[in-house]
Amino acid sequence: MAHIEEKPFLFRLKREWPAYLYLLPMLVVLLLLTIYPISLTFYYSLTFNGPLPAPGIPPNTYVGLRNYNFIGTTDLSLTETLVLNSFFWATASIVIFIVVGLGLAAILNQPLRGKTVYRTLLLFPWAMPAFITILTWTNMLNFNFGIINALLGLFNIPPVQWTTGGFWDVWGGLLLMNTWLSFPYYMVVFLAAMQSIPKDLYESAEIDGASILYRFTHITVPYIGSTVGFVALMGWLFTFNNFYPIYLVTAGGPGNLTSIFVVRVFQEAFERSHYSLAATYTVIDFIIMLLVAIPAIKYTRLSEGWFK
Amino acid sequence: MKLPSFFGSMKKRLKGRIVSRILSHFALIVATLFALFPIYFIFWTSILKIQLAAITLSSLIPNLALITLYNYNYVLSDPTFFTIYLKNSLIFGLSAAGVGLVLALFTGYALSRFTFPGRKPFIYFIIALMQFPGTMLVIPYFFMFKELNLINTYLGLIIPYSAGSIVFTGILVKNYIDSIPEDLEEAALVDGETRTGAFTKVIIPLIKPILGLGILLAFIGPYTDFILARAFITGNSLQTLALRLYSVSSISSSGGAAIDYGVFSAFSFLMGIPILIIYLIFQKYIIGGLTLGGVKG
Amino acid sequence: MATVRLEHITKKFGETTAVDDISLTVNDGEFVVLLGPSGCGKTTTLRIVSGLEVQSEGHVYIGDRVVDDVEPKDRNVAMVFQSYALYPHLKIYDNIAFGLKARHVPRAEIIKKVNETAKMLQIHQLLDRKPAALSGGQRQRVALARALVRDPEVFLLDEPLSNLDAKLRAATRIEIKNLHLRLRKTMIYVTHDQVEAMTLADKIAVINQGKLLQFASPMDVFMKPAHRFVGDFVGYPSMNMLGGELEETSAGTFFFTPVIRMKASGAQTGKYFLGIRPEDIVVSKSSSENSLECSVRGLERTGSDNYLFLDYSEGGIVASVTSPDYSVGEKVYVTFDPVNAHFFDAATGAAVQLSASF
Amino acid sequence: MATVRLEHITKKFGETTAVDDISLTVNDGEFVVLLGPSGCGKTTTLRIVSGLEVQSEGHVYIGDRVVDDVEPKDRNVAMVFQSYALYPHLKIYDNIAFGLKARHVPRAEIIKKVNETAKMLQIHQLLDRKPAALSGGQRQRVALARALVRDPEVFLLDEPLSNLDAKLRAATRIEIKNLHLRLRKTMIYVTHDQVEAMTLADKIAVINQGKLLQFASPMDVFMKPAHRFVGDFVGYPSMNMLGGELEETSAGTFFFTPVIRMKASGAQTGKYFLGIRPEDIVVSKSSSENSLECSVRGLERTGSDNYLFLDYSEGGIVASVTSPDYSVGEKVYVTFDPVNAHFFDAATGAAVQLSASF
Amino acid sequence: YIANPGQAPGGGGGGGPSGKTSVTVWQAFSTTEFPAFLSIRNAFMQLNPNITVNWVNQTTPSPSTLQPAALAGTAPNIIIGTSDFEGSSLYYYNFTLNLKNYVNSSAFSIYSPTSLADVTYNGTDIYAFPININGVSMIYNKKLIPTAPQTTDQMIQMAKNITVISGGRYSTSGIIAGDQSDSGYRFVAWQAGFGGRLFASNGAPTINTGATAAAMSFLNNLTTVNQVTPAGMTTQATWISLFQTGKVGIIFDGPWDITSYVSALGANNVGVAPMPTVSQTGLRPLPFLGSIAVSVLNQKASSASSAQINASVKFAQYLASNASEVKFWNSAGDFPATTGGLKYVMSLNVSWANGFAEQFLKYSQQFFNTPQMAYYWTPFGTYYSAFISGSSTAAQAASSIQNSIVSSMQQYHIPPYVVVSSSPLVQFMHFDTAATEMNMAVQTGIRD
Ligand SMILES: Nc1ncnc2c1ncn2[C@@H]1O[C@H](COP(=O)(O)OP(=O)(O)OP(=O)(O)O)[C@@H](O)[C@H]1O
Ligand SMILES: Nc1ncnc2c1ncn2[C@@H]1O[C@H](COP(=O)(O)OP(=O)(O)OP(=O)(O)O)[C@@H](O)[C@H]1O
Ligand SMILES: [Mg+2]
Ligand SMILES: [Mg+2]
Repeated sequence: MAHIEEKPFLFRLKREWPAYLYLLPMLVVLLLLTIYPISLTFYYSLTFNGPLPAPGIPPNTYVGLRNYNFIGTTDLSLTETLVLNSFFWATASIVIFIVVGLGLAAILNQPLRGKTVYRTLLLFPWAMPAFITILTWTNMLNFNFGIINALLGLFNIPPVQWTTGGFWDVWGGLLLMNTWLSFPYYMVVFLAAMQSIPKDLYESAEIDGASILYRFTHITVPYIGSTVGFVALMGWLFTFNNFYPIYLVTAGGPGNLTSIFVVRVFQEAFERSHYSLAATYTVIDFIIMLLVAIPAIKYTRLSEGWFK
Repeated sequence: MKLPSFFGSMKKRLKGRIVSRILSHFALIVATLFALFPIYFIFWTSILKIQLAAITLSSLIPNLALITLYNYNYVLSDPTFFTIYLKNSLIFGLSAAGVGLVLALFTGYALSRFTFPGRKPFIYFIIALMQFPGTMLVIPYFFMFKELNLINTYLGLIIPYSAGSIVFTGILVKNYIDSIPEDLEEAALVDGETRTGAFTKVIIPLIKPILGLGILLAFIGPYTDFILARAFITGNSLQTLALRLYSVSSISSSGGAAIDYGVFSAFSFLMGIPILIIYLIFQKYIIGGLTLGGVKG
Repeated sequence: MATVRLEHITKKFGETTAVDDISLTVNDGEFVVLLGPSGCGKTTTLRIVSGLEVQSEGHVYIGDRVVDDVEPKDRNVAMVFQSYALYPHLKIYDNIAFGLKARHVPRAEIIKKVNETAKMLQIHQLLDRKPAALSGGQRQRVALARALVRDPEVFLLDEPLSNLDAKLRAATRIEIKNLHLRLRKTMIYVTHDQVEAMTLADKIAVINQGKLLQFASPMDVFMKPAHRFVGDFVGYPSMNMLGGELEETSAGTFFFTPVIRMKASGAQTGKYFLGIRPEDIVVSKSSSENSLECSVRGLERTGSDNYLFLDYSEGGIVASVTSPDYSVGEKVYVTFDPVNAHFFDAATGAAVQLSASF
Repeated sequence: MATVRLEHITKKFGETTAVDDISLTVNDGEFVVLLGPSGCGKTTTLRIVSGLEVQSEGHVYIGDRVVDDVEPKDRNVAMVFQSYALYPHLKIYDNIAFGLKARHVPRAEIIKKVNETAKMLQIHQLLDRKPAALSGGQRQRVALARALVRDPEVFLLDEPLSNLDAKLRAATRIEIKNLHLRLRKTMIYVTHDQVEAMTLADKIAVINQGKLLQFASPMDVFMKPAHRFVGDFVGYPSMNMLGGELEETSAGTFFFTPVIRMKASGAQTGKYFLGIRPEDIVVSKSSSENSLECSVRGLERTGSDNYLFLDYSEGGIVASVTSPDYSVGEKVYVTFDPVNAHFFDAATGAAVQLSASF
Repeated sequence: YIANPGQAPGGGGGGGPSGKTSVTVWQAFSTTEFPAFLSIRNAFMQLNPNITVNWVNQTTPSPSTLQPAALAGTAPNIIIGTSDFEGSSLYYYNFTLNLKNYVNSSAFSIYSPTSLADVTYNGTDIYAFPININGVSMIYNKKLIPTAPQTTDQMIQMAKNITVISGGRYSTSGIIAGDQSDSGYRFVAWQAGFGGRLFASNGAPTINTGATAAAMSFLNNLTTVNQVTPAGMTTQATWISLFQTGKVGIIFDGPWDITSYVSALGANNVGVAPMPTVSQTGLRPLPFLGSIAVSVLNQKASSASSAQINASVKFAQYLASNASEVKFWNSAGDFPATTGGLKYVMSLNVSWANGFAEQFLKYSQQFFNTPQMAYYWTPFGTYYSAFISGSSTAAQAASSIQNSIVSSMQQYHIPPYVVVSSSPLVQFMHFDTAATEMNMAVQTGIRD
């Protein structure tokens, strides 16, 4: 036992080895169902492959960087569009989620009659399967008889071409729908963060003469800043690869206006059977995600909880 | 100095509060209407006689004269709704949730309570893996499972479905265990329990609240999955609600027959019911669990 | 004028009556301690004064004005919370400056005031740190500084010492007392620790179950408890209480307990409690007239004080003794001077004046 | 045999040395208190004994065996945590029975033991509740019961009273003492409250910064502090410390402080501290030989004790006085009996034996 | 739980010891067609007690869904799908049988030449039995448009007369011409009306032409200039539903929806006529004429026993028999592919059926039975939508569609774009140009 500190690794190993037993199932799952398939995807991106290769070309024919070359030259402008759209989609969504989520959370964080009822009801969109609700939104966003335009008509706002219009029309529709899908989650998480702020901080500030706004900006915001940052990061990463909202409503259109990586991947893989190209887009997407996620986790203090 | 009456003295301060409360309620009611409207829309159109394109704002106002149960009758009169679609979706959803949760429990515990060598890199690693777009996993899965003869079998879907939620739920569980004071386990150790005993007798009973959220998330994925199901299910008996919904909502092979929006809504609504039940049962826990920082957007 | 006056203050939370018809006046510059057990309504009373809580009935006056209608921020009071309520994300400087900034005091003045206050409390070298980097005692001072810097009319302190360890608590107690002596500001201080109350207060308000039982100087509270609860609560060890009855006999009016018989007069016959402080009990190794035979159950030595826990035929008694030379099981004889005896009505708990003698 | 012996125990957390070469022996049936300020390593030491923490160096013996390699569950110790660590999902009954069930004690016996223990601690009417429904004091007893019921060789208690309020803390202290007297089990008790240590311990181990400074009976710790820190930490108010120098002059060896000059011998010349307990300071209103003129800065009255805070030309002195009849600003004269003086090496803090006289 | 007793055996060994043979069909019939299918299947099973026919709902029996099933051993024996690129691709990729080898060639004589051409590959092989023929035509609401317009100018004028717009939204629309979701299916007709074609006879796309751009502009102008078509008609369901509720004067749709229109508006109010002549060119729009057809998977794809294959062929033939096709007509208004069925339909003298017949028989073009057809749909949707949303010109859209198809064909080595690259691809597919040219000739021929 003596001088064991000199070998912390072996020492920890001796005490902590049961951890590996607990992790074993997870490790097996990761290896077989995540790491191996991800490696396969990398491999596919270097092949000429699909369920239906051109007759005469054996499956898995190795073609080196041919697919990357294709994406980087012939399809370069599309690739650029995908990158920009994915970033815009994730970033704009997150900004809206945070604003709406924080606002509602701040309102719910007061002593209010019936706030648990509000909270339960407000969480419904999040609890309903997105697959179903998005299909419904598709109809609600219809230009001519969609109920959204009908509602706008009540306020004498001319109808909007949600799915076939210009940049702000189409992105606006998607962001509106995505807000509906996600704001409850952000609201609840921010509400919880706010509830963890000791009440006496507010009371102290109140006695000290701070107005409601001053309290919000000088106590609430800084206090839950790291939670908001972390949730925003996670949400950004999730939204970047969130497939259904765009695929089911605009399928990336009009043109490639709303095309993002995952939608493209799905279209290449399942609509056109271009598995190799799909794999190549996937790899690029994955690399972008890692380039954002790893530094954000490593160099900010956003995810301290994970390493505690 | 004249003393103000009791009510007089309260009024001014109460007035400010009442105004701010009214504003708060107003904002919340607007948000709630926004949140519930599409759900109401699904429900109402599922029992509405009027065709989708003819729906106007006024036909959205509840009106007995406009109601028909035709769509529900249409969906439910097909016994395969229960014997095949619902049954399979529940089998996939529940078994994936069950298996996934058990694995997540072990993972979360190990990540939370042990400081084994390699813990930090491991966490980085699984965070990195989480970033891989799941859509693309279908293709390699397909080739792997084909080799194992698992295509079009229950097992062949339950395995990837369970795996799908394990990383996320594992982290959720870890965060939750982090919030349980460690001295509870230490007390159990001193009281004569092994580490495993402390885990099963102290941690597992305490972790129940997180299971609500875990179950919901692990259930919704497989229950509504379309992509993997479409690739893996090639037979009749394994068909799921999501596949059926898609065929109800999309055009037929002849290239154009209209979808019956009423049938689609009725089907959607019926499909949503199990999830609403889970949500309402575990509502308290789900909200509690969410607060520990999940990532479902 | 920063007199604080509570007039028939009652506060109900649903069914619970947290504060029950309390009236008291804190004079300008006075240090008043609200003392009582956990849950008795001290904090609620303080919060009513600050305006954080609105009373159900009654009126609060600060200086000359009724403040029932005044928002907390306009009452010109400062409050130190039990948890200190320091803003964890702000540096100490900004913590102290918070209230001034919120009131848009000019920057130069803020800097001057914060530095002065910090110097006074000897925390000027900490101004750049965050609260997490401070020890408990330092945080406590920052909380005080935050209140002081605003120079309010009234200070409200809610158990400001309860998070400190024993040693630090004692030291800080003295600091607070000195601060008050220096500033002579009106202060209302909440605690459940009777030692704190005794050492700090100009006046103590003893509260139990929302009711004000006694409002008097520390020595009066200690020497002349107005209620059985006060006698029991103030002083360590607690006052010995012996239940008995005042009866008129042919030989005169007597107070009887199972083991004591005293001549007593001045009140109606009935059930009373006789209270004697451990300090007023005389322990001797030999029996004397009117002495009660006891056996030693235990001895508690704190270094400077020794408490003897004694059993007699019908119960237990605690006595404060100077010498620790007792062994468990030993027989001793206790007696007391009737002058030091306190009597309380058994039903209401109120103190009654009885002149008693053996 | 349930002796606990620590042999050169050191525990490092990275750079921090939490426990620094502590050796001590707790005899069978002894009540030992580990006393020291926050962060000094008390809890770490206790956890090393329980096996929850593994020491970096040294050996732990329980009874005759080295337990360095023994898992906590096999050490046959019971621990009461500061937070009580009651299992929130289990009823009180199951909380208490937990350790017995873990050891597969027969059901009938568990029922019997749990009920006995619960009766002894007067919590038998709570057995069906969950911990959340209990008050602080009740939880504390459940935690005790959970330890007691297992009938272990050694009890380890980590600040079991710190979550209770002042009054309850004092009452529970006595209960614990009685329990120990009844059971005569080896107990190691951690606290930072010197009053608790003084009243409970058979022996006190005073720890500071991971180092064991003194391990002796409470009275020895109080009367013969082995280290300047001990003199300072134990006793309220703290021992007065006056820095000075032992110098050889032509007239002999003298101890000089700015205001005192004493004949002293028995140690090398150099810097020392002179320590005098407030109780040993004699205050008089008239000057006498060797007396020091002071002015009264403040008076702290706790009801039974009065502390006088005095200023003299070079600093402050605290004295314990019987009468509270002093007014602030008044001139008084203090002196003390050299017999009661303690001397500590200024560099190491260790006590030194000096025979001193005026 | 892995074994599921109810499961239809997808592959080999279907002929059980009892001597029963089971056959599995993938189908995705519409709700009106399905009852007919079911009754045909039941009738067949009564006639052939040794054969059990099971069915699976499978939306699109395309190569990409069939391949997995074939690999998994759960492929069906019979698939039903469109005769166009799906059917031909499956044959091209060697999933389905050349039915000529299984049935007497006289068995094919019952089908109309048009429909038979639809299922003929290489001019010789027949990979499916056609169940119906279909295509779009002009359908109009007689209450709003009493007589069918003959030219597009007329059509637009009539549409303007009935279009009602309030608050920017159309309460009655003159025309709904098609949308992105059909990804160019209807567009092909207009492209032809402006003188264009999708592919040249060598298989190279010919989309980057003025005709394409003109057709695109014509369609877009209906919304932007003429204001007779609302924007955002992205899902068929919506405009079908609009027509049903009498809010649209003219749409371009096929027989598959006709029964629902007739039942919604009344037979007298639904008119069908050939699409009007394009005023600028004087040419008729030529919609695709295709078939829904039933194919039988070969042993390699379905691992079926020869008994199963024979049973499958038998059922497929039965499903496409004269009597069956009449059943489909009766239940869903599907146009029979058999000459007899077609004659029967004509003999009923249903006005709308006559309208379709005129369009199909006079003014239509045949589906391209080539793999590159698969590369047309998605780019069309993408770039046409970009054009109508205003982010590109029609000419740019036409050129982008063409480029995208070319690049896909290059990527997958589809002639005439078999490129020799530096990549270590060793083999290239063989392509029979002669066959293609023959196909093209058939397809591009305007039957007048
Ligand atoms: N917001 C509230 N809602 C309902 N009951 C409350 C509320 N605040 C306090 N109470 C109740 O009022 C009573 C008095 O509470 P208060 O906090 O004033 O006690 P306290 O004397 O400060 O106690 P402690 O020493 O434990 O802080 C208690 O019974 C408490 O449960
Ligand atoms: N797990 C740990 N990792 C790192 N440092 C630790 C750990 N546990 C304790 N320490 C450090 O060791 C020192 C002693 O801690 P310990 O908890 O034993 O103090 P203590 O005397 O019990 O204090 P307290 O009275 O505050 O409980 C402290 O400086 C503490 O910060
Ligand atoms: Mg309180
Ligand atoms: Mg500790």
